[in-house]
Amino acid sequence: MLKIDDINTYYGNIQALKGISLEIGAGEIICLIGANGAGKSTTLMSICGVVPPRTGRIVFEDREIQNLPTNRIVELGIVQVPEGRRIFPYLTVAENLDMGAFLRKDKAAIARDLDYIYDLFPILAKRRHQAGGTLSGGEQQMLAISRALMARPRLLLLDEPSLGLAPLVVKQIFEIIGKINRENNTTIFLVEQNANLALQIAHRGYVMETGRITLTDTAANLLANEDVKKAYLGI
Amino acid sequence: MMSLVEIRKSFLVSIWFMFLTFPIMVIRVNTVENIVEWRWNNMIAVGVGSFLLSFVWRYLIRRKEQGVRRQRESAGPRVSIFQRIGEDRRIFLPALTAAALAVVVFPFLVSMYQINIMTTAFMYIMLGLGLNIVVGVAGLLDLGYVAFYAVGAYTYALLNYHFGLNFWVCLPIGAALGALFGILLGFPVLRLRGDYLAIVTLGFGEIIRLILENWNEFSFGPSGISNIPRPGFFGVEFSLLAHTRYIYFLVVLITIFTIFMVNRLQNSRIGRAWLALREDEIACQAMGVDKVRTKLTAFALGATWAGLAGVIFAAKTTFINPASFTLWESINILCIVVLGGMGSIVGVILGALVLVLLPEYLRAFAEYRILTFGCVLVLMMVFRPGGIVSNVRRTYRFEGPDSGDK
Amino acid sequence: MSMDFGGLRAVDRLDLEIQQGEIVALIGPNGAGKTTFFNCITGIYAPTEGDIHIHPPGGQAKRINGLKPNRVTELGLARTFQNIRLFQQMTVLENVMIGRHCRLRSGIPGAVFRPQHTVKEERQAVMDSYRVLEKIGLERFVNDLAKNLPYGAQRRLEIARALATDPFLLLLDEPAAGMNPQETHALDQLILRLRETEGVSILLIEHDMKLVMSLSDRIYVMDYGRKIAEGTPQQIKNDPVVIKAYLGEEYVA
Amino acid sequence: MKRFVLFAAVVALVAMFAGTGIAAETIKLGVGGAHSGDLASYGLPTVKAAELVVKDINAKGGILGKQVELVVEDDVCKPEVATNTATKLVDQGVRIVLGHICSGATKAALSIYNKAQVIAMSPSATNPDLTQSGENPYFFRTIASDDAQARLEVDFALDTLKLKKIAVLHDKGDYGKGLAEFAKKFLEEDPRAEVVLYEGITPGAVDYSAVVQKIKRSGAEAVIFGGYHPEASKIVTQMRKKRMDTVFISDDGVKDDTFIKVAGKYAEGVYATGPKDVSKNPLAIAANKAHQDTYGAEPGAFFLNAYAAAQALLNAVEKAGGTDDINAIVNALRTELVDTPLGKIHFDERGDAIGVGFSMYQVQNGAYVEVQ
Amino acid sequence: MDLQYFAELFLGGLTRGSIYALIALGYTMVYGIIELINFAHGEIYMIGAFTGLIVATVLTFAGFPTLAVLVIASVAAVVYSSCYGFTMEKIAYKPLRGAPRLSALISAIGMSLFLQNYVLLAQTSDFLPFPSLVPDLAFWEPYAHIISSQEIVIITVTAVVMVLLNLLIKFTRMGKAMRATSQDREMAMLTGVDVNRVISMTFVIGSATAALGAVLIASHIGQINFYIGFIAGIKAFVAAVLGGIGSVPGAVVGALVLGWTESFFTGYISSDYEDVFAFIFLVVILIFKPSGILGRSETQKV
Repeated sequence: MLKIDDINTYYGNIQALKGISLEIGAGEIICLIGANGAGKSTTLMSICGVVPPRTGRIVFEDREIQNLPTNRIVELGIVQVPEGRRIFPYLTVAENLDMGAFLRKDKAAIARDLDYIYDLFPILAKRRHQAGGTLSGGEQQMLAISRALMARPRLLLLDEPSLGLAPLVVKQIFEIIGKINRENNTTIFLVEQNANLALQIAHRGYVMETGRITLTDTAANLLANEDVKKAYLGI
Repeated sequence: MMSLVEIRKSFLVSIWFMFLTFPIMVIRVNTVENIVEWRWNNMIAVGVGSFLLSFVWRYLIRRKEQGVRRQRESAGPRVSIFQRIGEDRRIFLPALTAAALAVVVFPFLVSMYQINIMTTAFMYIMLGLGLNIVVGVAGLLDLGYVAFYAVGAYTYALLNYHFGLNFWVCLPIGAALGALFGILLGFPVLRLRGDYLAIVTLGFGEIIRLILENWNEFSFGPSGISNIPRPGFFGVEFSLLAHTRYIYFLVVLITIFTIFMVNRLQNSRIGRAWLALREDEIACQAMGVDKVRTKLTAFALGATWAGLAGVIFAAKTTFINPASFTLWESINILCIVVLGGMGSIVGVILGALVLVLLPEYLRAFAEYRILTFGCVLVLMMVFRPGGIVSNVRRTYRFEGPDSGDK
Repeated sequence: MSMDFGGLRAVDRLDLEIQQGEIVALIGPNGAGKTTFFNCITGIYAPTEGDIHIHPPGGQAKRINGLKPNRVTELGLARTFQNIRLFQQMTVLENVMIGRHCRLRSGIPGAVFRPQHTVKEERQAVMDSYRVLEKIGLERFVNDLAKNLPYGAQRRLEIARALATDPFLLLLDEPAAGMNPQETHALDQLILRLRETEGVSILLIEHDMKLVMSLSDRIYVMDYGRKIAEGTPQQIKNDPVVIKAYLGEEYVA
Repeated sequence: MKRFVLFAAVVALVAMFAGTGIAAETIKLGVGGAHSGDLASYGLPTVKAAELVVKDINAKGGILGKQVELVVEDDVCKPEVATNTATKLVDQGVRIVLGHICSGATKAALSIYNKAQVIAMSPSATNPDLTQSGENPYFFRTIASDDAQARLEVDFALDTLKLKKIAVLHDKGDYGKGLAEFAKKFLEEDPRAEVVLYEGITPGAVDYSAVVQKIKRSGAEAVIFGGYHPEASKIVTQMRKKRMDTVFISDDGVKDDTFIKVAGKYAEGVYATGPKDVSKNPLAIAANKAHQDTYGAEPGAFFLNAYAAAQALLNAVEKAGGTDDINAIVNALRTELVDTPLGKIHFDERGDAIGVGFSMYQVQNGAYVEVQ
Repeated sequence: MDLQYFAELFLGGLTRGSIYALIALGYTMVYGIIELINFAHGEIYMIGAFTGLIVATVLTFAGFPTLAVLVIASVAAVVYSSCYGFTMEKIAYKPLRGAPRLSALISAIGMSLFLQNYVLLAQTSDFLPFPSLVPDLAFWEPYAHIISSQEIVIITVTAVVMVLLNLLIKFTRMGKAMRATSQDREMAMLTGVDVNRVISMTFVIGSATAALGAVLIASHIGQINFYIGFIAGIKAFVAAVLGGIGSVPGAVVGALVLGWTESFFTGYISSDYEDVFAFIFLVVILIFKPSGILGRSETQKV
């Protein structure tokens, strides 16, 4: 579905991505793990065109997208939930969800999706008129995921959905990620610090170190890999 | 590179600008005498000009992007030429000697007018360095800096007028009053950040100017104060030329003093606190830095130099009125700091020289001067937003646990 | 040392006490008011009600609410931030020297004239800062800009900077956030070592339960601004209220 | 590298301009004033006047066999620039200067001229201090000072119009406020008059309704305004729109055709002082015609004053036998009558022209007409 | 208490405030979206006035009826100012998106100087009379001294523009995109907003309001020159900050408060220190409410 071919991306004064190549098949949950600063978030930002790669190709369903502006990429169905949730703090919950559906025209379908979201996260329905900035961290993460879902993503990019959340909430979030993948057949590309949890729901995983992909395998194999265990699983 | 696409692009740009400038460039109306004048040749000029310039513009933008890339690809950060000069003593000392020699010999080689211009430039170096403390180092955007300049100038003018105090007595008083006003301004704006600070300082500058303009009994209002004596030298009577030279050297000395002071302040405990305050106010406070005191010191010290420069200004022009202390003057000084390179002493010096000398020598194009100046500001910021000398702050280098020296 | 505190919407009547040399953890769901609580202690916000008292070792007991952050720091409380707040454009050494700032005295005349004692003080400050960096294990970065440090090192630099203020109580706000297991483990060791060698008490907010459980002498649990539990790690792990509000079932062991 | 190029360019420029002008066998007439910027429209007519006079004289063989050379320098009406301008003129060997235009800039420039013993003659600087302070022995002007204008305005209001309650307004500027201060002083000295309002307005403001309401409430029968026409037309328009028929008396800064054009029908009946009408003077007619012929437009502000000043200066140089003896020139200016577009003039001890004065004009049917 | 006098000052302040508001709206919108003090906004206003004047004069010469002149001149002013705003953003601000805020400010100052002198050189430095486009209606006669038809038009237009802008921002797609962009530009991009277009549109809308204001105000005042933008711009900026920069209703409230402050201060005390008082008032407000009257109080997250 998405094929990244040898991209190099520069961030500030540093080359953040050094020849990254990876592939995501339709319906998969792919997990990208690695230390902080390894370039995981940059990879996502490069896919979305926020920090476009300087060289290399990104192909999404037979289409080169590395030179497209972000809004065109989103239109194609690649939607990201960025690190730190990035809720619009002064928009209400409903308006935030609305922003998720910014590029969609079909009002009826949007309304249906909204009902689905409120079904998935009843707490958001309860807070629908509250400003996004006043939600708790866990609620914000739910809202961020919901906002992305409102765009009807074909490929959902999730950046550190567990960051700074209480263990209980982390568990809920991961359950829902699995559910989204199963129920809507949404392809998910997951970047996680919490490698243990991430690999448990993912099909395949990539390991990243200082801007390079160093390892790729099925999730189960990665969970069993001694190096990975030592470096990322803390076992 | 002159592909068809490029030409088409430029052609469209040219059409766009011809459309854009059509009413203002082509038609001239005079509603007093009811004349309408059509100047079609201007349209052609705009069209051709923008067609050509759009190539240059695109080329420069491309080069800027590539330049960044080149810099990134080359190993390690690029060391600026000024930094190299500053660090290598073999270059630094001769360069400094040469500069010093030039400064000393200068007034004996050129005309009085040239000396005067140079004196003005040095005064702006002082002002720039002062404002640099506030804006460049402490990161407080001050748009009312000229108020302190006015305080200094009026201090000398009024003290001299009423009490006959001479220049040398007034110089420290002007500086002290500048500092005092800096603190006065500092107090109410402590809580404000960024643009709110900018508008309040702008207001402060205007308040001072308007008071000077309106309070006749105090400041003689808009007609100003004339016949302010030039600085004396143990009662020696000077010719005009000698006096001009004398003031020049005076200003040079005070400027060197300023550079010395500012340099030492920047590389001290206080300077460090200013930098930290600029980076992160809250973290700074949490680390035990007294925000109030640190900010006030920045305002006060910045204002001190303005006060000092103000006294010299009054003594140099011998006539002052509120019209010399408008917002544009503040903006001018701010431009020196930003154009030169915020936080860099060398940058400010170069910024002042460029901004004072360039318009002076651009007199040939008199009426296009400010137009050009505006252009330069925009282009400079677009293509080199860090200023002439960017990013050369000297950091404290730790050489090893035994030396503990820089 | 005792703290008594309350009245704020975000933090409601929270009593918390830290003994000399103790490591105490404060846990709870996001938005429970933990960071707000930190901000109140360190003077960034003023609590509307209640008292915060400190009793520094060998000093007088003092009520510190409403004091400015820098005064609080001078009295011996230092903190780190949840979202790293280093001085990005300054070097590692300079960052730590800012921490030393409140222990130095030289003023404008000192800066300008550089008399003997100022030079000595500066030299001492550099040395002290370097020693702190050695303790935290950051000495090899000494001349690097803070922004160029790896993430884990930035977290540790925050601690180094706080430590440079000579605190008797160190408040750490999610020090392990974003660290990998190895780094977290090193942090664990570091915090314990700091307690041993520096004799500081530590109050930390953390989500990493492994770290919290292994480090803390006592744990406070907050939810919706209230304290819902307090006790040793063992007690907390088995407290049904905490499990329901925060930990989730899998920690029941 | 780029920066070095820039720096080198600056150095080269410095070097290029460093050479001082070496006095040739000409008589140099300096012209200082605002020649660019927003006040250029006051300064440029002076340059043109000087050009015409010099062309005329040079065509007749110059003075004492020497050609006259113009040295024009811009001061944008800023004191701090004016000192530089003045030094530049002095540097180039100029001993007589036509200028400057604004009072502030003139004062600043005089500090240089006094010391360098250079004669300056302004066509437009009206600040009384310039001549009355007695500190500027080499300063002259071909325009009457502000106090004369204020005197005329006050006398006109009290004697001719027989008004009692008067509001005095000004634009807080050098010129306007100075004038208003004198008007106020004169009114207060006169038992017949009462100053019911004295106020400075903010120039450039978008609206003056509050001040206008205040005038109305003060019950003033007349407003004496010191300032320029943009503000005057706004105030007059707003007054008339508020259906107030208060008499409006103003100054030379308002006696401008733009004022009538802007205020339109509301300008009718407004009084303004201006230089004595010289439209019958054959020399004035000739000068205006020369301007029209050479530049293809009507002359601007202070053109005739500048024309007269240039003539007076050059005449004095001729009578003094050159520019070497400054006191001889001063003496000649004081004693020798010159025939100029302003009439036959010479100068008093303080430097004010004798025979130059103001008259009162009124807007009638869309034009200024001299009253009396 | 002289009630009529008070009423007159009140209405005077209202007119003045409305004038400030029309310019402040553009300031505040641009600031809200890219946090840039668009120093050149006043110049856009000035260019609007000049375009209006030029077009109106040419049309009058060509013998168009007054109403047509009014409409065409206003439209031309709005269109041209918008184009200038659009172009200015592309040249002077867009390349500076990632640069320090101060650089953008200096660039704006440079732009302001450039545009001022561009008009000065291409046109004139003198004041030019501006035709009165709104007739001084006679049927107001008994009340005409209190408020003129022109003033009523200005106040009405301001009110209408503010309401329209508010509706635009609250309910339209573009408005939503604007709000999202102002809160988190990168996130807005990630939801599919074309941020460049949104920023351009903001400049266009802000410039259009300024131009509309320019035509009305110039016709009210009766004259323009190249420098009017600077003074008006500063006042509008003060108004925008006073009301809470970034907020549309805030700009109007701030402008009205400023207008009334000046009017009443002049009326009851003295216009000598009118501006001094206005600035002191601003300082006092900001000290007690550092983000302006209707501004969001931005507590920094620690």
